Amino acid sequence: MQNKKSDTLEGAVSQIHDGATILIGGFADPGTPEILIDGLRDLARRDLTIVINNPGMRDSGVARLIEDGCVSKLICSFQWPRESETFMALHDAGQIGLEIVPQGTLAERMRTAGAGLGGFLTPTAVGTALADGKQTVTVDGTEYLLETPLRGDFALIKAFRADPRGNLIYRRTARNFNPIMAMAADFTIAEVQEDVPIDALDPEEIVTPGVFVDRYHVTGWYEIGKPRNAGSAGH
Amino acid sequence: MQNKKSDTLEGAVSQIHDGATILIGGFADPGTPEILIDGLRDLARRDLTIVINNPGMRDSGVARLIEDGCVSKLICSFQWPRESETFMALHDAGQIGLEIVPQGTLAERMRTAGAGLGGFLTPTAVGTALADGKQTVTVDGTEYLLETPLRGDFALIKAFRADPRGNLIYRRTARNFNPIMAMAADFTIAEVQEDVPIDALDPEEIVTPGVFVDRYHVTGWYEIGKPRNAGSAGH
Amino acid sequence: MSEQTNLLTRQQIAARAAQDMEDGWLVNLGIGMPTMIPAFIPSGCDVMFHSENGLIGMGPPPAEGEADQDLISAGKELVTMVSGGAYVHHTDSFAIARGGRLDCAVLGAFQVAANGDLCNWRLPNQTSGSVGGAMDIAAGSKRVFVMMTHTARDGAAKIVAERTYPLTAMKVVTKIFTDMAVISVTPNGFVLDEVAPGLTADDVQAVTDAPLNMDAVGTIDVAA
Amino acid sequence: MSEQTNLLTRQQIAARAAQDMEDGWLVNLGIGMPTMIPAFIPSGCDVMFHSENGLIGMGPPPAEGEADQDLISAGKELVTMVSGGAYVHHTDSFAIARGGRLDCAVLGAFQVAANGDLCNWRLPNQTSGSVGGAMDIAAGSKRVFVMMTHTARDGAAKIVAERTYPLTAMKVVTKIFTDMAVISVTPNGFVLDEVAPGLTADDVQAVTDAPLNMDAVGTIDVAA
Repeated sequence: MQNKKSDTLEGAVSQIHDGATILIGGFADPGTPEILIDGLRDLARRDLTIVINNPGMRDSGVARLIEDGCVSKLICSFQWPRESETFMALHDAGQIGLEIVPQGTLAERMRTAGAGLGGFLTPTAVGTALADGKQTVTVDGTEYLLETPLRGDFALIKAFRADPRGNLIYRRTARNFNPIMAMAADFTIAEVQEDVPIDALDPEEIVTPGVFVDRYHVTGWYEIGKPRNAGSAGH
Repeated sequence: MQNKKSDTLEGAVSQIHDGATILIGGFADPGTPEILIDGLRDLARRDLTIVINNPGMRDSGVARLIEDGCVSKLICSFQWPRESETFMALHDAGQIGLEIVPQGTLAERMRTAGAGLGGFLTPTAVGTALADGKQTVTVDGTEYLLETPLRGDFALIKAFRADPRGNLIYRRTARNFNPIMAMAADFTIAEVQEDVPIDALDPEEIVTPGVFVDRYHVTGWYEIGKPRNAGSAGH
Repeated sequence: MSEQTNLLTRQQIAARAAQDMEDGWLVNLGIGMPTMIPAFIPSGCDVMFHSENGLIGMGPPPAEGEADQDLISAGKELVTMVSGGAYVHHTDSFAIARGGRLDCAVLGAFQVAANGDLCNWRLPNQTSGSVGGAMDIAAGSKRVFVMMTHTARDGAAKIVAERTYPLTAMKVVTKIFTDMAVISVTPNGFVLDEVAPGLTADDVQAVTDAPLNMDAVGTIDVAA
Repeated sequence: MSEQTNLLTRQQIAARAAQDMEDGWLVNLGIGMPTMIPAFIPSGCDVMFHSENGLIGMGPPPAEGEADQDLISAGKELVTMVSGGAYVHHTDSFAIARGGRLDCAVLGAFQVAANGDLCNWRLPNQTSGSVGGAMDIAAGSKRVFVMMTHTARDGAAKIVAERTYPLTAMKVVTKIFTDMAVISVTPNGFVLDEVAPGLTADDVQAVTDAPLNMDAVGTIDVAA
């Protein structure tokens, strides 16, 4: 059996390259793979496109990634958190791109990529500023926007437990975008609180089958928003 | 709390009306709600549109529904089982309509309805006879078919366990179309092997949240393909 | 206009909106004032709350020492789950919202127009706003209730004949609960259903930039 | 053409196709001959089998008395699940198939054309056929292998320059395993990789209705 477990944080993320599009899981803090983001920061890649619902949470490494100048474009639904002065300054200076996507559309665009579909029609955002430049299609008298797939070169996700095949389960509202992003990337890297032996996960309970997971790194439990000293991130 | 449990089979299905579109779960035998189909047969409704992946399994009540003359149209992916002489005779006589849909497209069309979307673009069936009359859309140089939502007035599904809120879990490959059809119907009726008290299902394990289930009927375990004597079906 | 003291408190608005929640409903609550509604749902009225981040059956904040950092609301506050709840991922959560399974969404607003247009995601003078799940939820919910102060801080009307703010969703708002009134949005425009105790229909009309039908105006029950 | 006895048995075709399954692959097997492949995967080569009806990690038929009526293959036969498998619902199962997560699908065919067109769902003289999941799987899999007899029962060629049968999926077949040969489908048409022991390249060309590139023809290893 392939070994999807990476003992080091560096080994988990090292394939990420300059210019990559990276899907990062989480809704606010729960489910955000902060340790993997630490590892990504250590790589100091440039020109990254980051897809994340809430990019600017005060304590999140994504804010630090932006400060480090690693990010050339953000795709998100909540882009304007009060704390995100760095992002705002870069954006106002034209140094970082921004694509605002309604949250349900954001999730569905990634699922569409994962499901091998070419697009979908949604009633969300019809007639709004976020419909500008988008094709509309009328079906049975209702107007819809045609939305296109959103695929990642990589996904960084967070889960509760993994087995050696990379089958994953999540905890509570930390599930959120993670199973969808796992489907939607060419290479999916999970940080997990614990790993368990093969057959320890009930196949009926598995939320993300291992076919969607390329690598995982075990982090143990950590308190969200507290300083960490994990793996090579060392801060 | 609303009581979604129906103690009688008749009570579970009685709202189904002539002319209804009914999604019926199952892939081959597992997950096919044979007891509910028995109940539907007893209603002797007419002009039904039945959406089911494998409609003609020898031992299934759907074959009997067709023989009874209840069905005016079938939507399915496997319509041509060897045993289905009645269907073939009716079809050849122009007395029953048939829409063949690739299996993945069939599932996705129902999910699209359940998700409130207006359609999706799929590479499946491009250039084939099943693309006839369908709009094609080219995205990033790839040609796709535009497929539309498929919604049911009712869904008849089968699950393993239900709690009082109608939260459902399934067994093995009996899961198949059932969670999708539950999402895609105006009124979803589940037959379940067992019901359990509230909180007996782990919220992390629930596959179909009760918001998608309007009524359930407890059948106990039964052997697929064996004569049943369940509820009012009495055969 | 009557005395400022005749305006309802935030609690009173929430209590009034709670009266319109029906047994068996699944309801999504926007950030801010709407999150005060659950405390006013009478026991015996079974309303389940949906949170866009994949939580069906959102319960009250956790008791001291029982918080779980992985269990939060869409407003990013620590919450609990009620009996019979379930967790789903984000696309299933929005399938619920967009697919018409929400009996009601209660949202805040900057502007509501007479045709039901909802504006709540961006101010006109901002270059950008945080849209979150508002557009999906507003577009997909069976009913959209708005809960807000009747006027903006500068006194400008928020209930208007035609919107001037950036749109969130077209023709979706069905009812408005403010600190002055309860107003229904109908095919014929706004209908003033109830006014706060101590206020008159004319008081409400005076700070509303669209005609209100005043044929049958009651008084908001604040005793509940 | 050589003696009929030089044709490979179904088992031998399956054994040869199994040699092309790579460690770590996720593979979907069509109904019929392809389902014989798992028995020939060497231990130590970790191949997971996907069944369209929501089963990831399909295992062999159950031992006597251990069958579960809720655990079947796409071919409707009782099966088992291997360690580390998972169940998914139908849209997730087809998301896997359509979304490019299948490293390979092994399907039967009526016709394969030199451009990779696959015809396997309906005969030309039928008014209808059972399409099942064939179109989705063929369109979405990273590689499509065809496993079939080299010719139809009436001797007609199934490997052809251009298809005449109803299409299942355009330009998808990458390799063909028959009772006579192993043939790759390339941008320049068919390449004859291997012939069955006792057959010549010309034997194979004689019953193939499209030119075969014969620059480097080996012999199928049937000892494995």
